[in-house]
Amino acid sequence: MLNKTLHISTSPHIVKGNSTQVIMKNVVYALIPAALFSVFTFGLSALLVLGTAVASCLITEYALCKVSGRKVTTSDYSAVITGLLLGMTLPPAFPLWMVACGGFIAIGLGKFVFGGLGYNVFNPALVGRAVLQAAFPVAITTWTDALSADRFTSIPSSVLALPFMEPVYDITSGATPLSAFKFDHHITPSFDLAFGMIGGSLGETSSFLILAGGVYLMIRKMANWKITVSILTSVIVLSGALHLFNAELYPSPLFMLFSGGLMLGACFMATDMVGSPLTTKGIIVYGAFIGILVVVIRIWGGLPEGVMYAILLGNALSPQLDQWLKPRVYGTSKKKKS
Amino acid sequence: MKMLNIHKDTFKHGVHPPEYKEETNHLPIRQFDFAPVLIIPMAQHIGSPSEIVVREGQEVERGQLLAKSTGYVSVPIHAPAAGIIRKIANVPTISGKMSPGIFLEVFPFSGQEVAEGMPLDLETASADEILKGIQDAGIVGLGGAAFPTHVKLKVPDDKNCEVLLINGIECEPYLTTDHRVMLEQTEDVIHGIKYLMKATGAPKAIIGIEANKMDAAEHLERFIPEDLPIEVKVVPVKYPQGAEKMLITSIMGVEVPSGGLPIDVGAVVVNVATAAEIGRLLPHGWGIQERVVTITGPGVKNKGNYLIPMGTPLRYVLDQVGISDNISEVYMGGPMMGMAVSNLDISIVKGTSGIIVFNDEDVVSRNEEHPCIKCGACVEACPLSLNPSRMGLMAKFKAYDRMAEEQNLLDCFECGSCSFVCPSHIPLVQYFRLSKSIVRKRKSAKQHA
Amino acid sequence: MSATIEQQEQPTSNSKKMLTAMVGIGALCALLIVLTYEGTAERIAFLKQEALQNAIFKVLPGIEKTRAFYLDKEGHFKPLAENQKEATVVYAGFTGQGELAGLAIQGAGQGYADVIKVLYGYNPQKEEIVGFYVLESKETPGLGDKIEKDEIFLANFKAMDVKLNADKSQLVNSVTTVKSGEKNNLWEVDGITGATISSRAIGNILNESTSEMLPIIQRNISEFKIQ
Amino acid sequence: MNNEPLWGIFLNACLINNFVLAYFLGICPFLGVSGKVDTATKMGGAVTFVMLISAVCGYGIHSLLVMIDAPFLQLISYIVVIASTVQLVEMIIKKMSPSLFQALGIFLPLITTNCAILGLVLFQTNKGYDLLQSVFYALGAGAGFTIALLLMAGLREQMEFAEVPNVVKGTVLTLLIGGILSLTFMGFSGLNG
Amino acid sequence: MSTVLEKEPPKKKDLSTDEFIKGLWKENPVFVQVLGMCPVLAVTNTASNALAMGLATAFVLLMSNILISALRNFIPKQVRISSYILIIATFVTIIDYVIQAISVELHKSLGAFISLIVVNCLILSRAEAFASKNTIGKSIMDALGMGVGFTFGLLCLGVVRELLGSKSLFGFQVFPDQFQDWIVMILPAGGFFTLAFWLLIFNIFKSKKTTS
Ligand SMILES: Cc1cc2nc3c(=O)[nH]c(=O)nc-3n(C[C@H](O)[C@H](O)[C@H](O)COP(=O)(O)O)c2cc1C
Ligand SMILES: Cc1cc2nc3c(=O)[nH]c(=O)nc-3n(C[C@H](O)[C@H](O)[C@H](O)COP(=O)(O)O)c2cc1C
Ligand SMILES: Cc1cc2nc3c(=O)[nH]c(=O)nc-3n(C[C@H](O)[C@H](O)[C@H](O)COP(=O)(O)O)c2cc1C
Ligand SMILES: Cc1cc2nc3c(=O)[nH]c(=O)nc-3n(C[C@H](O)[C@H](O)[C@H](O)CO)c2cc1C
Ligand code: SF4
Ligand code: SF4
Ligand code: SF4
Ligand code: SF4
Ligand code: FES
Repeated sequence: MLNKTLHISTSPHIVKGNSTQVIMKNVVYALIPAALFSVFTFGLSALLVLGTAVASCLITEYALCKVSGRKVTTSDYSAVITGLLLGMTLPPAFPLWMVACGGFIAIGLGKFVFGGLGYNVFNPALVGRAVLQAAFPVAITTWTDALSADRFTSIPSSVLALPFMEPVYDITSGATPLSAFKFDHHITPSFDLAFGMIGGSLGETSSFLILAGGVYLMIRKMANWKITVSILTSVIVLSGALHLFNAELYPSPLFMLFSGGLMLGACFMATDMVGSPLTTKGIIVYGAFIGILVVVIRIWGGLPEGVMYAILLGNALSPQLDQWLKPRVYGTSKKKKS
Repeated sequence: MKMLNIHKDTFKHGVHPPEYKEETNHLPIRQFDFAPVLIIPMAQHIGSPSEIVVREGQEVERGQLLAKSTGYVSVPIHAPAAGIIRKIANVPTISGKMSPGIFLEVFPFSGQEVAEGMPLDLETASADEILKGIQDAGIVGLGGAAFPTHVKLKVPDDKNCEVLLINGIECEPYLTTDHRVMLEQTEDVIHGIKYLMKATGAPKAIIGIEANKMDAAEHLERFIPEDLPIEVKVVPVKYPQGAEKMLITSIMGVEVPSGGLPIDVGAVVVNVATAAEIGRLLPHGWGIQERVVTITGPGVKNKGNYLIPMGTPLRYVLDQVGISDNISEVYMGGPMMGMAVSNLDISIVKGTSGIIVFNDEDVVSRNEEHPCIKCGACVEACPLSLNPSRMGLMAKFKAYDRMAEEQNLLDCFECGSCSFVCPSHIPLVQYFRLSKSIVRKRKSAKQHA
Repeated sequence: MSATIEQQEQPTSNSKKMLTAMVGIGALCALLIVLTYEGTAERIAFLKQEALQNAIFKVLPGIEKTRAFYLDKEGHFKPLAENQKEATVVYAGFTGQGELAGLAIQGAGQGYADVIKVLYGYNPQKEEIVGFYVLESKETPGLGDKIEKDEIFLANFKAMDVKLNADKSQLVNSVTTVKSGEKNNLWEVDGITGATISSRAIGNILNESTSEMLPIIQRNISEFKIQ
Repeated sequence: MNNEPLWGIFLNACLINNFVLAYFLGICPFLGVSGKVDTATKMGGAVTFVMLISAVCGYGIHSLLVMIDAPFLQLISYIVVIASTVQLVEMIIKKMSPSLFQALGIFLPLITTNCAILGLVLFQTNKGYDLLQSVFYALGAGAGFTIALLLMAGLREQMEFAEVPNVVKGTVLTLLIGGILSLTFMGFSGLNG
Repeated sequence: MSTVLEKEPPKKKDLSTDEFIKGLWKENPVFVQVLGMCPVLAVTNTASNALAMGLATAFVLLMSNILISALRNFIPKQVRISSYILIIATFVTIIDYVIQAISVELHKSLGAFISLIVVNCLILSRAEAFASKNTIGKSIMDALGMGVGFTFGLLCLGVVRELLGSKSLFGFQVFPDQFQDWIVMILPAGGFFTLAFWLLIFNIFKSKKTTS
């Protein structure tokens, strides 16, 4: 019995629950209800956009790993998340060829050039979207109305535009609650906002389901609740103060919370730990920075929506935050910095 | 009876591993049988190994001196049993290095009475005499580090020991030796503390205990005479509260300076079992012969706390307690810091606080390693507020010197909290251990050059 | 010029050699520059003038002569002498018969990328904007730069209503930009889809400039004479 | 001639039309001196400082040139003035505060040929800013330059220990990060309007 | 295009041709030395801008190299940098006026970047590293090589950015009307990305060569 060869490992010999892969898998699960809902509100085109986004991310990841001779990492689910989230940030009538470009850019430029999973400094899905927005600003701000009657029977022709060709729109382009506010000072009723009977990106329309998915992740300790809470709090406080100051000019915090991509950003994108600071203090400042920037861009900026830019800037700021808010090492004096 | 002093303060960060203590914490200490042959390595403490003073074939009494200390940072070794020296040869130790050792064949029918030595009277002995007595008794830290206790107790002339901290924390999962010692060797503990206070000149002593051992805390509280300046403080359960720096912070609210020693903040920390051993041995002038070891883990049949003679081969121990068929790894020490055993021919030494046996399904080291996803869990865990995530990456890119310069690598005491929480299963502590040794080597190479 | 150069170098032992070198080079450079300047100045001035004239003729259809006026501190328009620089300048356009046919006015304001500068033609008799030209803009090519090229957008400014109220103190209807395709009134600017921000900026610039300038112009309309 | 509000000028130069990320001025230090947060901070400080002084001097020179009506000397006098101020500043700092000179010293000569400084003075002339506006423009541009440099330095320090593919390592990665940062700063557009 | 250049063997005998070739390829200011990046990124949103800027820079480079080389024994060491800057600024002012005289439109689209040639590190570095130490003949070849190399680099960027960003080349439409413009290419970010793209190609090419 005792002649058995023993294995040797180094301490610690016990580890805490969640592994990276399990976390990633659960993020996908948490996103599925909101994704399904977007298919319900926008029909086939939403399904196609989401599918293309995920597929292009996976294919890009596979191809780049192969080309560079690295271990193929498509099975760690992170590319699936990137694809899903990219898809969720796009409008339903977005041409599929552009979606595919976005997926390629998200993984290639957003992740691979930095060294792959864990090394990227910017949120890959948002890098993809930022490039798409800068490249095709018209397509990415052409919105379909929700719940159109023929959404399950026909596909907008723009979705199937030929690769590299300009899409032709046969849909009536709607406005998002935010652009309606920015350009026409029209406030969408809160009920519609919360339950998704509005125009917008796939992931803008179901704030409640997204929040539910986020809460699930936070309860399972797979996403850092401090980030989400810090963002939402700063949005509520700042927009609340402005609203109290002048309710005519500044919309209510409720409108701010449930319009646009704030929920998706706060629950799923700002919480991507890869681009966020490591320390608790850093995380709280990061969240507050994002929240404040969202309000500032939405209210005073030229663009109707600022969540994407706010999160990317937060990502860019993260290393600095980690440096500035570096905790004092035990037993050293404050002054000693490195 | 005094009110128990429940302390809310604790150190920053840290982790909460599952405790698994309920399997053994109610089991009284049982005497372990003598193995037919005891194998006693000379290198079982920090410092220079002891020098053998017996010959092959010589008969020895229990407690007789087998090896003498070879300097200030060294202690003697005494015979754990009456018997005959069969052989003197190199023996394996847990670190993998070989060490000179003594094979002692135990007399099967001996009464195993301990040979009387030079008793040390608490009332009359001077501080230096007590320190000498502690060294002569072969006492090293039983908390795990096996550092010669008398060295630690010697307060430098320019410093003052204001408080003696008795470490009854036992924060490692599974282990219950200190817990049982506090319950069952209470008198020895208190007696030992008296010696220690005299030796260090400390005006008071504080026994630190975690809240998961309230019975021990209450028991001690009841036992401590009113007129002794000994306090019991209960602190919240958190790993690695037992590390001396953390204990000092939890109880005294101060931090030991980086690179400094507890005495820099006026404290000396001694493990409770070490204290008990001092209290038990010094009045008789005995040398240390056995220690309490927790034997537990999913692979063990008769779990428990055993009083095991020094030098008992691990193979014999496991045979006696019975182990399951699919064992995979055996650890000496706790699961957070203990070392995996590669060779069952090593023996129980003074620093062995526990033996844990894991079956195939319990072993976690084969989890696949993923890249660091910067989740920050390790940063939130590190009790020293280091940045294990960054250091892990730096180690991967072999930037060892920068780890030391920019990230305070040398402060890391390898508690394993970071590895424990890492969802990507990165062997962070292993990296740091390696990096530290490389940095130290480079430093000494530079000094010599 | 050599004075400025000297201050840059500390005097050292062979400062005389350095001085001659620097003065020599300075003189050579000055010569080259002045020669080029003299050689090109006329043509550049001509090209610039031509560009401005072209713009004025574009925004004031049917005129034959132009003359620049500036607004002095008392709020009156005076003819602008050659090489005179003033803060507020308007260009009056005259028909062949020397009658005032319209005024070209500059306006500026923040666009999407940077400040947009425009020139628009105002017909004081009809109280309409009759022409529009973008002098300077860094708006995104393909999007914001439609304000310069888009035919439908430029059509907004063929006959835009900018009537003043009875006492000539303010506009009856302020110029506003509306969403593409929603223009119902002659004082509205029909926006451009995808360049809402730029087209709104144009509306704002015109609104601001007209509210400020038109009352003054109407009060002093008699001051615009061809000679 | 220009009535932009001061805060608008500052925001514009700092964020909306960031000198580095939107105007491509000072790209060389942006690529070259952004490896370490520490040096980036000092470089940013030095550039801001020189910008401020150059803006004031540039304003003076411009007024002078308008007075003597010699526009063709504009460029040559700007560059001479910038070069001399940098050297003057260097000398003064060396005398007054050797420690500051230690910190900024190596950067000052580099700044002489930094296009961000010359660009600032040229733009301020083009836009017709008055003295106070020029000062705010310089402060904004300097702050924007520092922010861009700092963000880049932080990100590059982070990328020191990453498995960046070999063909991307170095300038390519820095440029790509610069591109993404530039996209990100587009979010500020319109904030001053 | 690059492979063609690569295959051309440098002619050993004629030293001045060597000076010319090195600026084109081995020491290309854009792709190898990464010098003078500001104009590279800023004015290459169309091919014509890139060409104009490249030629303007080449002109200044050539003229200042000639003058500096001619005066190299006359200029004292201590004031050489100031003299170079003075000379460079002179030629920049000249080319600035010349471009204005050619077309106000072109001048407007190149904007302040013509003036900024003064501080282009490429020119100062050629003045300091080459013209101040070599004969006029060699300096001319050096300036021509560097100038053409720089213009070539700018064109590489300008062509890609204009093609993708506005489906045209030198203002002439190349892609069909329905082609979707990539507006990002003419934005600042596009400048960063395109330069990164070319450097990446260059790196891949180099690493292929070293491995094979
Ligand atoms: C991470 C870590 C955890 C520790 N935990 C304990 C503990 O729970 N109990 C203990 O007595 N010593 C613990 N120690 C050892 C103490 O730091 C200290 O060495 C010991 O209490 C001193 O007593 P000794 O010399 O008598 O063993 C730990 C050390 C480290 C580095
Ligand atoms: C070379 C060496 C010298 C030491 N000297 C002293 C000392 O003078 N005083 C003291 O209190 N502890 C001393 N120590 C003990 C350590 O501070 C520490 O208590 C010991 O390593 C075990 O603690 P740990 O288990 O918490 O790591 C020394 C340790 C070493 C390795
Ligand atoms: C790269 C980029 C460039 C843009 N350029 C302009 C522009 O020049 N002018 C403008 O009005 N809007 C510009 N926008 C803003 C968007 O097109 C904005 O969504 C649009 O103006 C809103 O108008 P819409 O409601 O008609 O779609 C730009 C956006 C991006 C991402
Ligand atoms: C809570 C959470 C949020 C995530 N959010 C994103 C995201 O917004 N965009 C993305 O590309 N990947 C996201 N991921 C996946 C993964 O972290 C990402 O692909 C890495 O950034 C790639 O290195 C997320 C993962 C987790 C656990
Ligand atoms: S081994 Fe564990 S129980 Fe023992 S001293 Fe260390 S941490 Fe405490
Ligand atoms: S092992 Fe070192 S780095 Fe890790 S948590 Fe413990 S002290 Fe910190
Ligand atoms: S716990 Fe592991 S994955 Fe998380 S930051 Fe630390 S090293 Fe990285
Ligand atoms: S000016 Fe300075 S920073 Fe820029 S390229 Fe030249 S040497 Fe480098
Ligand atoms: S900083 Fe070198 S050309 Fe601009």
